[in-house]
Amino acid sequence: MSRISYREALRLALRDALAREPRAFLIGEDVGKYGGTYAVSKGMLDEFGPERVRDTPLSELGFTGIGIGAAIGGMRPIVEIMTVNFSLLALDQIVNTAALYRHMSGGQFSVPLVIRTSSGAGRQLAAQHSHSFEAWFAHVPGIRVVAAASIEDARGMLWPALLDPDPVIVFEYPALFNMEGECPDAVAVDIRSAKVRREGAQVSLITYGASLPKTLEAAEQLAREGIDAEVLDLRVLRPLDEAALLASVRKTRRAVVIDESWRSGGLAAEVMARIIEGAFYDLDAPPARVCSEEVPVPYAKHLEDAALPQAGKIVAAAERLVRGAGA
Amino acid sequence: MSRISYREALRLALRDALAREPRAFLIGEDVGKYGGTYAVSKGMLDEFGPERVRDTPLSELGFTGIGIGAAIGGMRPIVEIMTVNFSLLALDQIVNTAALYRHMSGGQFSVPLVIRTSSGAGRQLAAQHSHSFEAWFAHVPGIRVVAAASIEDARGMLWPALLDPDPVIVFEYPALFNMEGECPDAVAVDIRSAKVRREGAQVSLITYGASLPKTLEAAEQLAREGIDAEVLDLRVLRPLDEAALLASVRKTRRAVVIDESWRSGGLAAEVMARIIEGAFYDLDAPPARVCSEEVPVPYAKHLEDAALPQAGKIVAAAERLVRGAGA
Amino acid sequence: MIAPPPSGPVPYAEELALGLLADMLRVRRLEEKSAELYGAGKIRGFLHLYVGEEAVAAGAIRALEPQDNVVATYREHAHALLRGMPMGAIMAEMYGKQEGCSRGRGGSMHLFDASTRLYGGNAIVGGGLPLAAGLALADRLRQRAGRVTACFFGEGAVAEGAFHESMNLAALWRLPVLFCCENNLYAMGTALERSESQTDLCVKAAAFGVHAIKADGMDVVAVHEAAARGRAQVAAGDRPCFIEFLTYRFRAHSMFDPELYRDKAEVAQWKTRGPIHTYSARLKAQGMLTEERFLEIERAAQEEVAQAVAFAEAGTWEPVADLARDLHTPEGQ
Amino acid sequence: MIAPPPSGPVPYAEELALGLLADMLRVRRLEEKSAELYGAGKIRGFLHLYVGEEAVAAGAIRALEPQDNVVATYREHAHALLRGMPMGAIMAEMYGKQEGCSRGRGGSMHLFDASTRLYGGNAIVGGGLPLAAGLALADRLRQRAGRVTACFFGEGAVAEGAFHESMNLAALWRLPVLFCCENNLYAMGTALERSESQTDLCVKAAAFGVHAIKADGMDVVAVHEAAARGRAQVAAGDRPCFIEFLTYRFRAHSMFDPELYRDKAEVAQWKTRGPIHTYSARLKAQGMLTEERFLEIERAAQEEVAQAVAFAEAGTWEPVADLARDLHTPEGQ
Ligand SMILES: Cc1ncc(C[n+]2csc(CCOP(=O)(O)OP(=O)(O)O)c2C)c(N)n1
Ligand SMILES: Cc1ncc(C[n+]2csc(CCOP(=O)(O)OP(=O)(O)O)c2C)c(N)n1
Ligand SMILES: [Mg+2]
Ligand SMILES: [Mg+2]
Repeated sequence: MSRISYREALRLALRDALAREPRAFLIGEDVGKYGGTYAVSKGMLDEFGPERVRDTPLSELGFTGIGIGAAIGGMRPIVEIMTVNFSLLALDQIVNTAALYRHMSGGQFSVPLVIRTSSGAGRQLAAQHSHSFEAWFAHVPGIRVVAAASIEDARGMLWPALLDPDPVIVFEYPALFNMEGECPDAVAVDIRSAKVRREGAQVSLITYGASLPKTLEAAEQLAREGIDAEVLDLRVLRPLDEAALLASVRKTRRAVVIDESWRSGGLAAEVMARIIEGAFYDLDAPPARVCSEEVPVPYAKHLEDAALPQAGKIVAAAERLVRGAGA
Repeated sequence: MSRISYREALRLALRDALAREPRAFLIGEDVGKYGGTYAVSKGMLDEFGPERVRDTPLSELGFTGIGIGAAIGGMRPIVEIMTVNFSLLALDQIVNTAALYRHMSGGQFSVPLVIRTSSGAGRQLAAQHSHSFEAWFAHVPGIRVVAAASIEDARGMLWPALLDPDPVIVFEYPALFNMEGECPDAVAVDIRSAKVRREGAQVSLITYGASLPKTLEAAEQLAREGIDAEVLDLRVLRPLDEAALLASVRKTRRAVVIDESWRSGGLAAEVMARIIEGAFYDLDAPPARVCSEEVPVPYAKHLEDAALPQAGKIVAAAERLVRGAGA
Repeated sequence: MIAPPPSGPVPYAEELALGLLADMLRVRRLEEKSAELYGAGKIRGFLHLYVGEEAVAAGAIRALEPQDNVVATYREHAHALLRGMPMGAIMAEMYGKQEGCSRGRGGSMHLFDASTRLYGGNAIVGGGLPLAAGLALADRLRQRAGRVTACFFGEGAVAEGAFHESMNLAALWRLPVLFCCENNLYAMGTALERSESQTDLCVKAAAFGVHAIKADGMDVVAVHEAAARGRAQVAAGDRPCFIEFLTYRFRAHSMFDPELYRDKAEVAQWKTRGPIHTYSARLKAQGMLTEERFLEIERAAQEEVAQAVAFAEAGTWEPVADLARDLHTPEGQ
Repeated sequence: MIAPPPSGPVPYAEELALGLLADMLRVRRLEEKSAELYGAGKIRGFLHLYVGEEAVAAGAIRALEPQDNVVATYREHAHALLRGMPMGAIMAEMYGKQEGCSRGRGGSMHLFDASTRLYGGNAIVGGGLPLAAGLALADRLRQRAGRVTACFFGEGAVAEGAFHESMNLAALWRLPVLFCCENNLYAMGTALERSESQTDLCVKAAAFGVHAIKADGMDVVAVHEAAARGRAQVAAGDRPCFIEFLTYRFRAHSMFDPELYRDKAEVAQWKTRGPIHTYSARLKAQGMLTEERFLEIERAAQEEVAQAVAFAEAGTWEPVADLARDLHTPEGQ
């Protein structure tokens, strides 16, 4: 157990992966000489050399496709798409090649690919650099999607992702990079299940990614008001850990889903649907969503804050559910 | 009133648009000399000339971006992305330029762009050519998304889309191209609202696009079994016509959402969430989804049929809700 | 103005010389039968035939080694067949039977075969280009010297960003990719000069610092020579190579194409350069082929097609219960 | 081995000659102040400075006409300012105030100005290229002869598919686009030779059949001459033109960049070619500039910056209630 930052946890995970798996290599923009956009891969070019820490030109479609091809060819590539904003340029390769390849070939080829990308807003980077597209990836059969919302997950998700014989997309959150906390020394994260981050009895606050700290903060606040909230970190966005989701909701009989993506069609919608399909008769009130406002994320701080989920909004939504303003 | 095919309706709409609006032009792959992949623009190159019916090279990102630029520059481009499968290559321009431009520039520029694209499976085109990504587009603020599920809409949606000062994406459905029916002569389709395609009292069948005929067929079948189903065609996928949606569900107290996209994170999830948020206490049973199976769409007919929503599955879901197998 | 038909003696020993002819004939007969079966409703979906372009796959694939990788497009029956996939597996795939190479999930556009290192069949134009570069990168990293990845694509793909990015990355990293551009002058209905500001595709390729070769794609000898040269260069480990095969498709783009964009006369003129009849005429002229031998090869091809159809007909449907099979790799595989 | 500093007499009359100097100084002072304000937390998000590259925007934008369109990147303060946007509107935008050009929604990377035809500020590398071609297409279709769209982008963007598609389409359709590549040798930490198999970008551009010009981007005279020539060619209606401006950024890529990828010595060497001091030395040598006059220009720039900061400080916050304003165009607009 040691105290490290989320960034450091990502770094350790990456170093570990490259050290343990000789077929693994890191490929992406500025992962090498620059030291990684967020300094996650700093020093690794020197340690592992340019074949295993491969800087690429600005060619998201191309180098992601190359990662896919290399995976099919027997390597274990870790493709870093600098931010999810740029992943749109690579989406065709991810969907039409990586995700479909095994099924469409009748099971002849697997694609043991890991894509790491960073997601979310909150740093005043404005509309084009503040996207959250987790839900889009989580829509596609054939890939696994995980989101690291904790230091433990930042440290422990990459290795099992690398062991997965099929494509895994790992979401990382710059908004959390400087967060510090205890990290167990031997981390074996189960990338198949959600995790209860706080036990509670009256309402389930269900979230993932950068909204987790805000949600935990909201839970604290609620506790002070005498409302006992459970916090569930989804962690696996595809396939959703429906059992954990339903277990929590069946227990608390109320749910607020917190999601930094835009409300309409964000991941929260799917969570709502699962709750309704699986626990309708267990509910005391309709589940609610706290999502981003449906606007491009603005640069100005006060506007950005207003556009994103915040602890205050989560608290208010939970209060409404528990105290019951009716429908 | 005359009897025409869905394809002919699209053709008439396009011809009309080009004839009435001098700033309109059609741009896309094989819209001209080839006559349009689905013969929708057949003859228009001769009629309007190569400047207004502009064939492009295979460059989805490029020509979509050019359409966006031309819209900002004062034209009224109609960009045809041959099928939604290829739209992934253009998604960056659609999201990061078209959708964000006006808001991010503080309202200085509008993007009066129409994108037409065709979507859906059912013709044994296999995994890469059978996608339904309506939900992805419907997730993005700043654009309007409509889906033409009827001959009337195929005929009447393009003109109001062209009049819209902001980007509109029009989904068309090859599975419906040969469908024939009556088409009113003067069509002014309201691209702001959903439409009840069949009135009913016991269950709302909510759908859009190529699933509409199947849903109507299911409603017929249900009628024969004594179940009175209402069929709601969403038509506008963003922004959803929530009022119409809730009105129908409040009346019937039961809903089945039919959506050809993959279940997790498809448009149906958002519809479920809206129902729950807006009509929870009006429901007699949890709403249900009939979506595509979560696999790449296979080529073989029997497997493709099994992967997609079909009237039989819709009927079964509705029966369960109405006859009540409980939760 | 098209070039005169390929002519002159074929510089090969009989086995190769007649092998190339047999290859082209096998493809032609397969394609013709496929068209017929499409008409009969046995084959569905999209079907893109290679009739007229046989010399390209025949000449190029014979220049590859067994350890090489092949990446192709949706117009890939020829590549699959000549790479060694049994015709029955192709036909069964087009029937949608589970005896098909991809268990009937892919159909005509998605032929895959691990055993002959055929990495598909891709229905996204340009989609195979980064994949090919990635396979080559894996070979480089795993130090599999002497393996080349041949990537076939149409000239239409050259306009896609994927082409640009893949060429640059392959050249920059000196990956062993043999880029085989099948320039049949049309991308659906779009003629090359309406899709490229620079219609000499070798000039485009050369701008990446890649060696670029132009070859007459209607002449199986020219194709084979160019491909052998290109492959040797790539295998020598230096950098990728680009070959433009100038060819022509005699039939429509797909079964839905009304062919409004080109004259019948143009097609007729190109048919005078047809790869099979010009080649067999050359072989006959130099005394390497008798009419009898030709008919023998022809009959063998027809026999193979008949057996492939019988195999497909006898095939079975994958159970619906297996729909989600192969979505993920089973544990321990 | 970098070239010697630009030298020789400046071939312009005083107004233009000193105007170019003033332009570069205004940009330099704006950038330095921005850096300072970033440190003070007044400006947030990403901030990319143009220090070292001033000659490019200064020389090129003076070659444009008022009716021309400008498309730029996230490193676009200079382009906005020199195109005529008030410095206060830029500064207020970076403060996030509603008096900013984009109401504070865009910040440093998204400066827009309809009145000077500045179409952004784009934070997606390569994202502006198709947009520029589209604006040019609109001009062509609306028969606005004599309007050119100048599109600025870094050399890093050249590797993107968007570059390839946009160049081809613009060349194929002969659109009036002036492609202005700001080759500062690095894309974040990636040096040109590690991103392009062909490092002579003019060779790449020429392969599209586009006229390509190479200019010393540290020499405002060379830039202005090349841009004027390029613009004239484009305006003549024939086809797009590509100019590669060889330049260098003296500061980090953004405020987060530790600059591990290049030597201090390299930066120092390039600073000997600094566009402002070399240019003022030339003006002084030919007697067109006195130290007094220089200080006057300098003071004016500083005054302008001070006023811009005051304007930004005095600015107001857009009400949160307006968050969704401008998501759609109001009826009747
Ligand atoms: C990305 C993408 N855009 C469009 C299409 C539709 N399409 C299929 S084949 C084709 C033409 C391709 O031409 P070319 O690359 O020259 O190959 P050819 O068919 O001539 O062999 C088009 C436009 C597609 N499959 N993929
Ligand atoms: C599509 C995309 N990929 C990656 C990035 C991250 N990024 C921002 S600037 C930059 C370098 C761009 O270099 P260049 O085009 O040379 O412009 P310069 O910054 O040197 O002016 C990168 C990689 C981005 N903004 N967009
Ligand atoms: Mg072609
Ligand atoms: Mg640069």
